[in-house]
Parts: sequence; C-alpha cells; structure tokens
Amino acid sequence: MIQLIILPILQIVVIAGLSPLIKGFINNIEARFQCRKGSSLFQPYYNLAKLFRKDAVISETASWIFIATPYVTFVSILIIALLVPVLSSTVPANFTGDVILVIYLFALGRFFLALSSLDTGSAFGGMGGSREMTISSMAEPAMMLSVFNVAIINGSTNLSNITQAMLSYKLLSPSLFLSLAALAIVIIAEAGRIPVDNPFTHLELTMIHEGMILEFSGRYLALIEWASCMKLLILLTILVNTFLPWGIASGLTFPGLIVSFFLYIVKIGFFAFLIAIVESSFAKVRLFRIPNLLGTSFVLAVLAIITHYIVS
Amino acid sequence: MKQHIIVNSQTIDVLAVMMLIATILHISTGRLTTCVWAYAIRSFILACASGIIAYLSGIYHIFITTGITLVIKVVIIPWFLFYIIKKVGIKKEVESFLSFTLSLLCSCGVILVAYYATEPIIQFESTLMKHCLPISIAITLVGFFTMITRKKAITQILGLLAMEDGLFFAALSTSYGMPLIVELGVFFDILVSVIIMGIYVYRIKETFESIDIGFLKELRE
Amino acid sequence: MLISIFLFIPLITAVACVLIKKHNVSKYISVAGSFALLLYNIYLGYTIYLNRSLTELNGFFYVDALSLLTAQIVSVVGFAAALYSIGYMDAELHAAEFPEKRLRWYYFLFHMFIFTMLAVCVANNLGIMWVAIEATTLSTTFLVGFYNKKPHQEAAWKYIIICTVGITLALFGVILTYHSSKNVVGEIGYALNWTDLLAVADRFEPHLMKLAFLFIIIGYGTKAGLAPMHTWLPDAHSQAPSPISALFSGVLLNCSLYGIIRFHVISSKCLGPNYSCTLLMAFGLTSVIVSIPFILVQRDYKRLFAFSSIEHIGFIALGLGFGGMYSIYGAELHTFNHAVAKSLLFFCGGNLFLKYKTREMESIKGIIRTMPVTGVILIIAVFAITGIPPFNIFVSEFIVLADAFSSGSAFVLIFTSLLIVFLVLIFVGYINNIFKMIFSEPAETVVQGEVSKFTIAAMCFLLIFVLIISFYVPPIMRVILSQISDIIRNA
Amino acid sequence: MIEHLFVLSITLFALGALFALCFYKWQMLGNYLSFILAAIASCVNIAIAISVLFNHTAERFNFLLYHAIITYSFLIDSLSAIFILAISVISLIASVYSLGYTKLYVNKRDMRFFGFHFNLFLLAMILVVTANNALVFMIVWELMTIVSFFLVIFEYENPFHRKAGFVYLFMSYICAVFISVAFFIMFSYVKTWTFDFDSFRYAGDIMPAISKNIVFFLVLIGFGIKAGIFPLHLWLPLAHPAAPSNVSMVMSGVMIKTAIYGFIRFYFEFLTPSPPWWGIIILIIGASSAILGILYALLEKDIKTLLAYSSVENIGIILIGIGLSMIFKSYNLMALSSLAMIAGLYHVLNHAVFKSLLFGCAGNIYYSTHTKNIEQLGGLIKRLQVTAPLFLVAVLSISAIPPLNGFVSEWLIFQSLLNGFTIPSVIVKVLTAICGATVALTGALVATCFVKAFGISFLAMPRSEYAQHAREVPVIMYVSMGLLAGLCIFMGLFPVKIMTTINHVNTELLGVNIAHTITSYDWLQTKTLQTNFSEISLKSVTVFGLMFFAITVGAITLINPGFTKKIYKTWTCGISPEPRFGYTATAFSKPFRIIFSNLYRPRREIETTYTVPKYFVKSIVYIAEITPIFEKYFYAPLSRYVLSISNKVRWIHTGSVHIYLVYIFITLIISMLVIGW
Repeated sequence: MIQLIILPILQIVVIAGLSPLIKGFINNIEARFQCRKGSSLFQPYYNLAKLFRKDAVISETASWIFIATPYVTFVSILIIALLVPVLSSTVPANFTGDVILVIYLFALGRFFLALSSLDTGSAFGGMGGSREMTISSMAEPAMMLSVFNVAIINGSTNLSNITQAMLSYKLLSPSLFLSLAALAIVIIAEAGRIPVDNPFTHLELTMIHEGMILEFSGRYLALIEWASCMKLLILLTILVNTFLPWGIASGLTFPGLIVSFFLYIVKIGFFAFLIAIVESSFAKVRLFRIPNLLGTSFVLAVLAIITHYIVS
Repeated sequence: MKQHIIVNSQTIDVLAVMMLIATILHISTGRLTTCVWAYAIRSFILACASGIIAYLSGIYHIFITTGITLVIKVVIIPWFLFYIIKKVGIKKEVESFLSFTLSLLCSCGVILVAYYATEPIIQFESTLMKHCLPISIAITLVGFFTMITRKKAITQILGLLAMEDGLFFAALSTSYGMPLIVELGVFFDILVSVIIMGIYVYRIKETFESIDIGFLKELRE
Repeated sequence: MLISIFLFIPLITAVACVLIKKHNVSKYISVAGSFALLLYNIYLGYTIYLNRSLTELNGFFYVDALSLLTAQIVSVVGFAAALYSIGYMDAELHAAEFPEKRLRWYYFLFHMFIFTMLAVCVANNLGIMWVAIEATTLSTTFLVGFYNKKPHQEAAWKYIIICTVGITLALFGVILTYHSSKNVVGEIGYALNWTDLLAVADRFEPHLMKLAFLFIIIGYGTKAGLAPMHTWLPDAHSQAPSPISALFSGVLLNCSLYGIIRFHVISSKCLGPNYSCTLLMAFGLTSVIVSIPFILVQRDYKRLFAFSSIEHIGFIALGLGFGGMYSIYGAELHTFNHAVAKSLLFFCGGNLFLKYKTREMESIKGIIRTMPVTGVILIIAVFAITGIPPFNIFVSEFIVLADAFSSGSAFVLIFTSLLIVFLVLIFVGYINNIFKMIFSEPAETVVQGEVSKFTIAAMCFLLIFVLIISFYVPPIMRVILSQISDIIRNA
Repeated sequence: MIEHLFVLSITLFALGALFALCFYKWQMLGNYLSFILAAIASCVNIAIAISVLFNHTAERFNFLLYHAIITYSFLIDSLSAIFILAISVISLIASVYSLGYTKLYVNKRDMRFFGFHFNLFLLAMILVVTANNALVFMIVWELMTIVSFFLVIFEYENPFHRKAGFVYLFMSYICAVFISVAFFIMFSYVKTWTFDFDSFRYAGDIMPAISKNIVFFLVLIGFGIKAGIFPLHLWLPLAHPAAPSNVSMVMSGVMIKTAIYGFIRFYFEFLTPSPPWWGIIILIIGASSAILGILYALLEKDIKTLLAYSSVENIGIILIGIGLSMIFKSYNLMALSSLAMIAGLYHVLNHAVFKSLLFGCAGNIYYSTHTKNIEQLGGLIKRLQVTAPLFLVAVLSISAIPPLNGFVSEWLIFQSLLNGFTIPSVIVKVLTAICGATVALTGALVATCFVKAFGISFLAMPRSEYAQHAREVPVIMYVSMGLLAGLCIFMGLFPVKIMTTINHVNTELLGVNIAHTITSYDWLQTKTLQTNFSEISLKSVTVFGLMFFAITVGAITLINPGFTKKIYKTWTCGISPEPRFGYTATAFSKPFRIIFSNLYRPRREIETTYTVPKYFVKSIVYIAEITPIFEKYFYAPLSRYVLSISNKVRWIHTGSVHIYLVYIFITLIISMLVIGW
C-alpha cells in the first residue's frame, strides 16, 4: 500500500525536481564546448522561481484557451511522469496506461500549445505552431514504430512490463539497437533540440517551440518551461529505462532505490552529455530537411522490426 | 386434314425467273414510267402464276387471289402511281446513289445470298419448283435494294411493292397461298399503305418542293 | 362474344369521335370509351385468370395470359393517353397549332390505333396478326405527321417506309413459317392459327423455321425498335404529339414484341430454345448498346426518351433470350413497368413542351420551380425508368439479371455483365441530361404553374401504377405473369 | 413487442415525412412536426437496439405484402442492433438539432420536401441495417441514396451543389450495381428465389474460390464507394459540404457506416471462410484511405470539405480494424479477431459521435456567419461561446487525445495491430507494424489538421465581416450538440461498457467471447480496459489529471498570491495588430504542401501589381491549389473518353432514310449468311 502511494510521488518528485537540472547541465556543457564558463547548473531553477513570482501580460485577443494551455501542458506531463518507470521497474500506476497513452498525452500538451500559439493572432505564434505540428507529425510514426518494436519483442506496451522484460537482456540485440537509434533521433526532434530546433533562439526564421510560447509570461511561461524540461527528461527516461534498464530496482526496497537512483543519474547524465555534444557539433538543419532526418529514423525503426521478425 | 398436294410445274419456275428479270429491270432502267410498267408486268406474271397454281392444285380460292391481284396490283396501283407522277409532276429520270453497273452487280450478289441462305432448305424440296423460294427471296431483297439506292420517294414505293410481290410469290409457290382472309387483309393493307405513301409523296412535294427524299435529313443526331 | 365486344369498344368510340363534329363532346366520348375498355379489360383479365385461355369464333380469336398482358397495357396506357390528349390537344389547339376540324381525325385515329393494337393481341391467326400490326403502322402515320410541318412529314415518311419494309420482311417470315409447317399440317392450311401450329411445331421443317424466325425478328423487330432496325423510332417519337409518343413507346413496341414472342414460342418448340434465344439476346444487346451514346449525348428530351425505349425493348428481348423461368417472368413484368413508366415520361415531356414550346433540353431550366408537380413526377419517372430501387423497373431488372446470373452459361454471363455496364452508362446519361433541366435556376420570363389539369390527372393515374408495382404486385398479375412464363417456355 | 416497436418507428417516420409534405402554408410547422416525430421514432429505435443488445435475441419480422417475388423480411440481430443504436442516437440528435438549424431557411425556400426526405433518410438507414433480404436490402439501400441525394441538392441553385449531387448519385448507382452483382453471383449458387439473407449465410461454403474472390472485390468496390475509401471517395468531399449541416451530420456520421455494416455482413457472414489476403487488402486499403484522406483534409479551407475528407480517413481506420479482424479470423486467432472487431466497431461508434458533433458545430458556424471558409472566420471563440468548447471537445476527440473517446478506439486499433506479431506470416507481421506507423502518422496529421480547423476559425481576430458579427446560435442547437459532446466524454471515460456490448455482437458474429480479457478491475473506483497486451484506464488518467491540476493551481497561488494579469495588445513588432497578421489556414498547412508535394502536385500563381514607382506593392494575388490526382488522372479522362466515343458514334443517325434502310438490309444479309453457315 505504501508502495502505491510513495513510488508515484517519488517519481514525480524526481522528474519534476531533476528536469531543470538536466537543462542546466546541458547548457553548462555546451557553454564549456564553446569555451565559455556558462551559467550555473541551477540557473533554470532560478529562472522558474523568478517567473513564478512575476505577474503576467496577456494579449487581448487571447481567449481562455491561452490560459488553459500552461496547465494542460504541465498536468499532462505530470501524468506521464506517473506512467514511466523511473527508479523502479514496477510502476504502481501502470494500470492507468501504457506507452501509447504516453505518446498521446504528449500530443495533448502539444495540441493545446499549438492552439494557444494561434490564439494571440501574431504571425510568429502561428508559424511556430505550424512547424511544431509538422515536425511532430513526422516524428510520431518513427517514435511509434521504434516503441512498437520493443513492445512486440517484450509482448507488452506497458512500460513497466517492458522494463522488467528488458532486464533479462544482457546485450542489446541488433533489432533493439536499431530501435534505440531511431528513438534517439526522435527524442531530439520531440524535445526541440538542435539540429531540429534551436531552444536558445528567438529569431523568427529558426524558432519553433519558442515561437509558440512567445506570448506567454509570468507563471504561465514558468509552467510551460518547466513542462518542456520535464518532457526532455521523460523522453530520456523512456530511452534509458526501456533499452538500458540495468540496475533499476524491481521493487520498492530502499537500498535498491538508492542504487537505482545513482545509476539513473549517471545514465541520464550520459545522454544529456551526448545531446550537448550533438548540439555543439551540428548546425540546425533547414526546416524542409527535417523530414529527411526523421525519415531516417523511420527507416531505422522499420528495419528494426523487420530484423526482429526475420531473425526470430 | 392432311392433304398433300404437289404441284410440279416447270412453268412456275420459268415464271419465277421472269419475275426476277422484271425486278432487275427496276434496277437497270433509268425512267420512272418504265419502272411502273415493270411493276405492272411483274404483277401480271404473278397473277398468271397464281392462276396456274390454282388450276393445278385445285385449290379454288386461289382464283380469288388471282382476281384481286389482277385488279389491285395490275390495274389500280400502277394507275395510282401514274396519277401521282402526273399530279406531282415528277421528272421522269430515276436518280440513284449507285451507278447502274454497280447496282446490277450488287443485286447479283443479293441473289446469290438468297440462294446461299435457302440452300439447306431446297435440298429437301421434293418438287421441281426448287427455284421458287430462292427467287422470291431474291425478289424481295432486290426490291429492298432498290429502296436503298433510289433517291425519289416514288421509287421507294416501287421497291416496297417489289418486296411485296416477292412475298406473294413465295406464298403462292411454296404454300399455295395463305388462308383467304389473310390474303384479303394483306391486300387491303398494301392498298392502304400505297395510298398513304402516295398522299405523303404529295405532301412532301408540297412542303419540300421536291420528292427527292435525300432532302429529308432534318431529323438526325 | 367476350373478345368481340372487346374489339368493338374502341371501334365504336372511333366512329363516334369522327361523327360528332363538336370536339368538346368527342373528347369526352374518347375518354369514356377508353375507360370502358379499361374496365372491360379488367373483367376479361379475371376471366383469363379463371380459365387460362379463351377462344372465340372458331378459334379465330384467342386470348391467353400473354395477349392479356399486352391488352392490359394497351388499355391502361390507352386510357391515360386519352385523358392526357384532352389537356394536351386543347392546349395545342389553343395555341393554334392546327385547325380544329383535324382534331376529330385525331381522336378517330387514336382509337383506331388502339383497336388495331387490341386486334394484334387477340388474333389467333398469325396472318391476321400481321395484318393488324401493319394496320397499326397505317393508322398512326397520320398521327406522327399530325402537325403536318416539315419535320413531322419527314418523320412520318421515315416511319411508314421503314416500318412497312420491316413488316413486309415479317410477312415473309410468316409465309416461311407456313411453308415449314406444310409437311405436318397439310398443303392446304386453311388456318394459320397459332394454337394449331404450336401443337405440331416440333415436326416443322427446321431450316425453314430458322430462316422464318430470322425474318420475323428482323421484321417485327423493326416495329419493336430493336437495333439496328430502330432508326424510325426517335424521329417518330419526337415528332408525334406526346400522348401518341406515349402510346408508341409504351404499347406499340410491346405489340410488335408480342408478335416476336409468338413466333419465338413456335421456333423454340421446333428448334429448341437456343436458336431464337440467341437471336433475341444478340438483338437485345445491340439495342442496349446502340442506345447508349444517344442517351449520353442528347439535346432533345423526347429523343432521349425514345432511345431509352430502344434500350428497354432491348432489355426485354435480352430477358426473353436468357430464357429462364424467372427471367421471362421479369421480362414480362418489365414490359408492363416500362410501358407505364415510359408513358409517364412522355407525358412529362408533353407538359414541358406545352410550357416551353421547345424540345431542346438546354433551353429548359428550373422545372422543379416552374412546374412543381410535373417536376416531381418527372424525377420519379426518371428514377423509375433508370431502374433505381425501389421503383418498379428495378424489381423487374433485378429478377431478370438474377436469373441470368444463375443460368450458369458463360455466354449469358458475359452478356449480362456487359448489360450491367451499359445500364450504368445509361443512368449517367439520363441523370446528366434530365436533372440539369429539373434542378437549376429557372428563367425569369417563364410563368409558374401547370398547363392543364387533365394532363396531371393522366400522369397521376400512371404514377399510381408505377408506385404500386414497385412495392406490390397483385396476385392476379403474378398468376398471369407466371402463366406467360409457362407459355413462353412451352411448359 | 419489438416487432410492434419496429412498426411503430417506421410509422412514425412515415407520418413525419407526410406531415412535412402536408403543410403548405405553415411549412415550418410541418417540418417541426416531422423532426419531432423523427426524434420520437429514433428514441423507439434506441429502445429496440438496447433491448436486442441486452437480451441477446435476434428478432425477425416478415411483412407479407405481395411483392413480385419476395416478402419484406427484416432481422435485428446484435450486429444490426449496434448499428441501429449508432444511427438512432445520431438521428435523434440530428432531428433535435434540425429544429434550430432549419430556421436558416425560413421563408427563403420551399421546405416541404426537406422534412419529407429527412425522415425517409433516417428511416431508410434503419431499414438498411435490418433488411434480411437481398432485394429489400437493395431497395432500402437505394432509397437511402435517393433521399440523401435530394438532401444534398437541397440548395440546388448553387451549381456546385448540383454537381455534388450528381456525382453522388452516379457513384451511388455504381455502388448499387456492384452490390447487386455480388448478390447475383452469390444467388447463382444458392438459388433460393426468395433472396433471403438466410440462404446467403451458407453461400461461402458452397461457392468456389474464384467466385468468392469476385464477390469479394465487387463488395469491396460497391460498399467502398459508399464508405468513401480511396480512390472511390470522389463523391464524399463534394456531397457532404453541399448538404445542409444537419444532413451532413447524419450522412457523415452514420450513413457511410452502413457500408461498414455491409462489409461485415458480407465478409463475416456470407463469405466465410475467407483467405488471409482478403484481410490484407482491406488492411492496406484502410491504411491508405486513412493517410490520403487526412492529407487532403489538411489542405482544405472549407470546413465541411475538411470534415468530409476526415471521414475518409476515419473510414480507413475502421477498415484497418475490420481488415485485421479478417486476417486474424482466417488464421483462426479468434480472440484477436474479436479484439480487432471491437476496435473497428468502437471506432464506428466514436466516429459517428464526434463527426456528427463536428458537422453540427460547423453548422453552427455556418448558421451564425454564413460562410464555411475558415480563412474568413477567426475569433469565434468570443462570439460563439458555447459552440467553441463543444467544437474543442470534438476536435480533441477526433485527434484521439486522451481521455476522450477517439483515443480509446485508436488505442484498441494499436493493440490489435501490435498483436499482429502472433500471425505466422512474416509479411503480415511487417505489414501490421507498418500500418501501426501509418495510423500513428495519421493520428499526428489529424491533430495538425484539427489544430488548424479550430485555431484558424475560432481563435485570433475575426478576418471578415461575417465573423465579426457572428452571434450565438439558438439554444436547441448547442444543447443537442452538448449531448454529443457529453457522449464523447462518456465513451472515453467508460469504455468497458461499450466494449462488452460490442463483445456481444462478436459472440454472435465470430462465435468467441472475450469478455474475460476486457474485465473490469476496481481501484480508485476506476475500471480499466484490459486486453491481453496491455491496459489503460482513462478514468484514472482523468482523476490524476484533476488532482494534479488542483495541486498545481494551489501551489502556484501559494507562491504568488497577489498575481495579476494585464491585458494588452499582442506584440506585433510595434505595429498595432490587425487580423491580417494572424496565421492563415493556407500558411498553417504550407509545410505539408511542400513536404508532400509529390502527392499534392501544387500549383501556385503569384500576381503582384505595383503602384507607379516600381517599389511599392499595391496588391498581391496569391492563388495556390492542389491537383486532385484521382479526379485528374482517372475520372476525368474516363468520362472524356466515354463522351468522345459517344459523340463519334452518333453519326450513325444520319437522318437519311436510305442509310437507315441500309442498316436493316445489311443486318438481314449478314444474318442470312451466318445462319446458312
């Protein structure tokens, strides 16, 4: 019974609490690659705190959708945090949903964001919304397919079941490896990182996600920013805990969780570092080149499934 | 009432060929009046044949047919046609879509077809009048052919009459005439139809100022 | 006396019409006469229903289910046309399209036409039947050319020439049949009675019978509108006054087809059904094919309806040619359905002509608004004629096609499949042409409202038949249809 | 009892139809009467459906009218019942909605035939799914087509509507022909002259494979036209927008589902057992319809055309479910077959609900703005304050956003697809996976499409006078829509009830009961929806969501209790904002037009006019359009070809009597030669 209450709370705390840190970490690493000292690791926390305390300016064209969006986005991400195995492979709330629900909850947040981008009547918002929807349309099939491969191999779409089943693998099979690669590409696109989107810019030609949230301010902006941090972390968590779940606790034992927590930090840190490397070594690609990139991911995922079927 | 009467007469065959010749005369002549005369002659031959058959077979109601043929086909209809020609004031030349030679060749072909189609039938024919059926078909078809190639309305009537002669001859020579009431009905119909056609020839002349029915081409797709 | 009275009714009406000078009286006499005929026909139908067949005057008249159906069609459509004529002819008279005295002759010829068609149905003697069919041509020539203007004369001339030629060929067929029977019946056949011939038809000379049926189908086929002998049909139908076109399309074609069927029965008995069925199918399919381009691309709505008649006659011929019990049942039902629906269409066409004084479809717009009643009836009629369920023609087509598919012959199957493709094309043509007239913005100048109450009454009368047969076939009719099926299949 | 109810509902519909016709002077009164009667009749039908579904009885009625050959026989089994349920619910709501919507036409046009056709249309749909006789089926099927045709061309002055109607009628006729031929072929093996469906039910066993395959394709094309699968969808995006919204609601919501009913009847009852490749073909067609449908919807600016294309997409998804069910069945995986069928039928119900809601809301928009072009709308959320959230629910639902109903069926489809790995054939396995990706892509595109539809029409500033002066619609219209929105939420949150209901259908249809795998499972008073592959509980998702929302709001308020919002103009680089600055629908979907340019073959023209000095642009005309490839490369050449052939053939009627005689002569000669030979 304690398990049922503590573990979900723990998951949410870890995801919500760590996510700004990951963002700070990536920013810091990138700064170092650029021979800058970089901001503090905790800068995102300060930003959030500042934004939460501020008042907000709202466009007079905007409707209630605009105000609802930050909450919808944030809450949907929080629900996802419940569905993903973070520290323990048994997710108590896993009856609530599976990986398909996770993907569609992401869609819920995105849907509202795109709506609110149109709500203010500014051209930037619409452009951001349009691009975001375009990219996610391309990314979604690839993501689904790579997740499907894992699901089919393990006989379940439930993330907790998948993690548990994956624990028995010592080495990734070629099929899984292909899926991993496909998912990694998708994650970059979904999280809005270079080379798909540049999270640091507010230049109209390049911005996607930032374009959508251009009109938000104050606590609304804070919620959205935080949600996007959490989204990145959750995506990485899915990647880590479905493909490389080694060391994850399978029950709710205190030492197990501690070990699992540190391993988790290390694994996430590794992937965050990789993202930083990628972001530092690539330029953002043109918008209409992105389908090629995501197409690659899609092909990898298809290959993964075919290899699985043919080999097994 | 099974009563086999067999009329075997070479004369009928000869008359048949004469009728065919009269029909071909239709094709080969260039004058309208000649055509009408040819019709009258052929009808007369038909009446003769009818009389002979009536006599030979002993079916006396055919004599009635003979009489009617003489009255209607040899007298009334030619007279009516001459009347129409005079009344409408048609030029005497026959106009044709095909040249005379070609028409003749075609009618030869048509006669061949008639023989060809009846070949399996006349094999079994026990009488000497083997030519009667093919020739009557040939007359019908040649009459039909005349209707196709000739431009004037009146020549079409003549073609139709030729067809009808062919029929009568077929009925006579093969089955010794149809039941009397039928014959009477047929005669009545032919008479009425010729009269109606005559009236229309007159009307067409009135409205179109020509009886060249090549002009009748308004109604088309 | 039953059948003789039957024939006397239209004859007396015709004479009465021509004797009475006032057309205000004669037009009602005409309707009364045809109504009497209708009632009498129902009585006759009941008698046939009880007795299967009826002979009179020493076998001179013979009525069985097959002739009864055709006679029924004659009387039903005849009554509707007589009723319609009042409205139509009055309107035309009003518009001074022809002198008033000619109207007497119109009614006279109208009833003579009906008389001759009834004579076709009741004649047992095949020669007399021929005479009667030829008489239908003669009695209607003046009706085709009734307006006596250039196109009408042209149509009348084509009509009489082509039909007479065809009928002459048919007479040849009759003679050949007679000839082929002589070995059996004897040299002097005093009678050419169908009933007598049928009894011994299996011993006829087969080669002659083959040739005979060929002449018959081409000959009567000309009159019935089977392609490629159909050419008189669109001209005559489009030039004749609308009630006459309705009679032509609905009844006259069926009468000629009736002639073919009588010989088809004899020929099937003599040669086996294959020969005549194949010919019927070939001509039937040709008719359907030939009608397609003219229905797809057409300017004149009456010609459109006329070509559609060709298609339907082709369909009936196909149905008879398929030869199954139900396909004949369906084909005969189709005969009735087509007669009713097509006459209805021609009546609609007549109303349009009265209103717009044109037969060009392009210049007619927005019927549904200018003439709502005609518009609605036209829509129903078009749906009915194109075989859209739930209307009556769909039912008959469905039965015929279902039977064709279950016949198991590859030949029939190919024919049927082609037929179905053609039906689709015809539908397209119909809808494309007619619905442009019905649904569009009407011209400002056109006055709203219907032209005549009589025409609407006549249309409603036929509409009732269309609708009833769609959902309910009276038991008497079903019995008659299955009797016909038996007659044709020699069962 | 049920028989009486059935007759009662038919009578009510018929009475309603007559009422509408009878009132000439008070046409609206007649129409209201007919709508109310239709609503009552629909309620009766709902009762029938529910009673049949829960008593597991199949009801047969034979009406002994003297038809030429058949008796009018009807059968309500659970498959019919589930379709009756869908149809009647939508009919009920559409009838109520019509009470308000038809005010649009008051005193503007003759309304008598509207109520007449509307009632007959509803009646015909009910009869289609209950007919138990081939001939009766064809009759009511075409009745449905005809009356809906008249509803489509209701505003016949508009040439586009006329064209739409004609195309619809042509396609439907072809559809009827194909179905009839399918019946004929089946009939040729069973040879029961009553044409009863009962005789066809064993047809699959006695028919040879080749005939079965032919029938399969005939049925596929026949019902495919009605369902609107690619490339037979031609009529659908024309007809649905042309019809008045209350009609297109019914047409799109349930009429095209009757085709799905036909598919199921044929493929699961008449033609079983079926080879696996049938299912594969259905699957592929479903997937391609889904993706192509939504790709075309994406670029649409007319909101109703957009919804129509989206119907094509949803039919595709339904067909994926049905195709999978067929595949599983032919491999004898009955439980999975049942699951896939549940997915398909669930989507049928869902689509009925949310598509009707969407069309209803589109109707509301049209009612208040008199335009369907979303480029001219904008800012409606502040003017149509009730319609907007209803539309939003529909939009979320169709985009399969949890926790609404669209997600449930989408999830079930995914689960069935993933279970494809149990099939022995590798090709099918890979195919199911690819289909999974296709559905995912479709889902994402749907979301984009409806973000556009909602965002452009309801958000930002009004782009035209119409939108500026929009007023909320009559109460009855949005109340009825509210019911549908409620259904959307209900069917999302409580799916188990509906799944077990569909399971009854499957128990009868497939002979397998999978009730135990979709068990209910109580925790936090939630019931989960379980299959053998995974489980979800949208109810708990909602509960968690509400919980988190409360916590978030609470926490935020604690942090900054004195929070204020300032209202100010949107920042538009220093100029004061204008409606023209807002993103347009064309612009929103432009990335897709470029990415999928191979499919769309876009054509664009930019025409710039300058003022006298060549530096100042006076105006720019931008025309962008896409090539509908099927229309351009298949239908148009075909019709051109047929017409040109006809035109060429028409010379045979030269008008010359000689030529006519030649025809007879030649026929005679040739026949004589042929016979002699």
